[in-house]
Amino acid sequence: MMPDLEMTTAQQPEQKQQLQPKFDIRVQHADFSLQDVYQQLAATPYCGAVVTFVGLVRDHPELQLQALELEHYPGMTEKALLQIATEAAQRFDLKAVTVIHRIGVLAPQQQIVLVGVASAHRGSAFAGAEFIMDYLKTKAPLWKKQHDANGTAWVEAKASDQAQQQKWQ
Amino acid sequence: MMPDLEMTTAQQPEQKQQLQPKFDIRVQHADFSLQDVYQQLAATPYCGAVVTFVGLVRDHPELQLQALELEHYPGMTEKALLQIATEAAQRFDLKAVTVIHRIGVLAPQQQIVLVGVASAHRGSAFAGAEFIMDYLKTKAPLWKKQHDANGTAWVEAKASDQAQQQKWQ
Amino acid sequence: MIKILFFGALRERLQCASLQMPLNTPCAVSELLNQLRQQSALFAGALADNNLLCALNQQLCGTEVLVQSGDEVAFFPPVTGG
Amino acid sequence: MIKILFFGALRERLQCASLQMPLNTPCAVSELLNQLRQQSALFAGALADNNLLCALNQQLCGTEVLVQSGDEVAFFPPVTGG
Repeated sequence: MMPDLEMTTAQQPEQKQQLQPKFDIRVQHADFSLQDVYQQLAATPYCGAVVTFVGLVRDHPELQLQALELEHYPGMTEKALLQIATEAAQRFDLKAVTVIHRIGVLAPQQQIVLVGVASAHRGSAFAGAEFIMDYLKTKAPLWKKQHDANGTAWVEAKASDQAQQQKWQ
Repeated sequence: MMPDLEMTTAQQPEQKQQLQPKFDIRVQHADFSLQDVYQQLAATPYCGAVVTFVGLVRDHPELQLQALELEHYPGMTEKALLQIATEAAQRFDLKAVTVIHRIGVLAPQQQIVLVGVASAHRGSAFAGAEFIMDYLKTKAPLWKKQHDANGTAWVEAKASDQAQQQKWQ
Repeated sequence: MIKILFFGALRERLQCASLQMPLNTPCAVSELLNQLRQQSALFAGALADNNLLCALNQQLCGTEVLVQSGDEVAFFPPVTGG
Repeated sequence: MIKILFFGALRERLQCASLQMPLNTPCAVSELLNQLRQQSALFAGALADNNLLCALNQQLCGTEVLVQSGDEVAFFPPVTGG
């Protein structure tokens, strides 16, 4: 961040506060609005890039998915997501980060998770958003149960998610 | 994409058509709505991931930007963007791609460009969207002129954009 | 006393979401796991899984960390959110 | 005849957005550039830039490609969209 040459001493505390990244972390049953989140992110001062990721309940042609059920560890989930967002913001110089994860029973095509970041430049925005998703997938205490034509089963963790997260280390 | 076991011969043409990626490419003076684009992308069958990038006119604390002026090569811009989107869709198995680029005079904080992709998985969605932006930055015939406190000047191409695009080769 | 929580498939298999346990002296999570395994064949089987994760006071941790009275310890399968 | 287009800073420097040129036999873009440079000192200066890009019929191309009658050729500075 370049110094603000016109900044007076009196304005300093306010200006400094603006330079801290803004975090908005939510774990909720309710659906969310990408538009609302985007408008908040796009209003971040001196930002040129906003990247958003939305994860949806995905059906397969041959797997008649009825629902996904999301269980979580109340209290820890929010802390874990804030830690991940904070690490991403420091590492990629993000100015604002929003993470919303839904819990409960979700039907196919419904929204599960939203990650949105605002940054000065596109490279850091893409990297920051993907970093958050990769860490969320392996570090945030959430578990999926799948209800489909074959019955009910807990979703198994994927080795590929572990490998993807380790790429950032 | 897995074969649809319940697919009958009569349904085949329609089913096949659904599996082709959908492209929506626009070059326009008018502003755009991320929400409208997102809703279209999120409705893509069997997609679990939607990534969007929005580029905004970025101001600096010490550079009083008044406006950006976007010139383009009518006809070629649309073709170049469709080529880039098509290559990204093949390479990353994207199911739907939207690219909107504005032209004309834009004030600070206004939206310039939107890239949105839908894919089965998050990794390909992130990679596809970033690929499109990196190629757009070096291959699409658009030029920016900057109006600020120091006067008017054409924006210089950045070596870093060239390097970023070459990473995909 | 400490509070112990289980989540996901582990909670379902144990048919137990949480339990309280007395703790006189600090002990490692690995020690605590051994005590839990001795509760029943069900616990022994479910807690034998090497892939289990644990958290101390809502922070992911290794089994070598020390648990003290008043702490909250959680065990759960690899996470599958997102 | 061929149609030649200029964009961005190059268009502004040349004060010319497009021109028509007769073309009897196909020639390389590099050849065409040489002819254009001979038009005036202004053209010679502006078209000396090694960073210029060119497009044949709205497709980026190298200066070795052949231009034929009816083609549209464009010259422009490195792009800065996005």
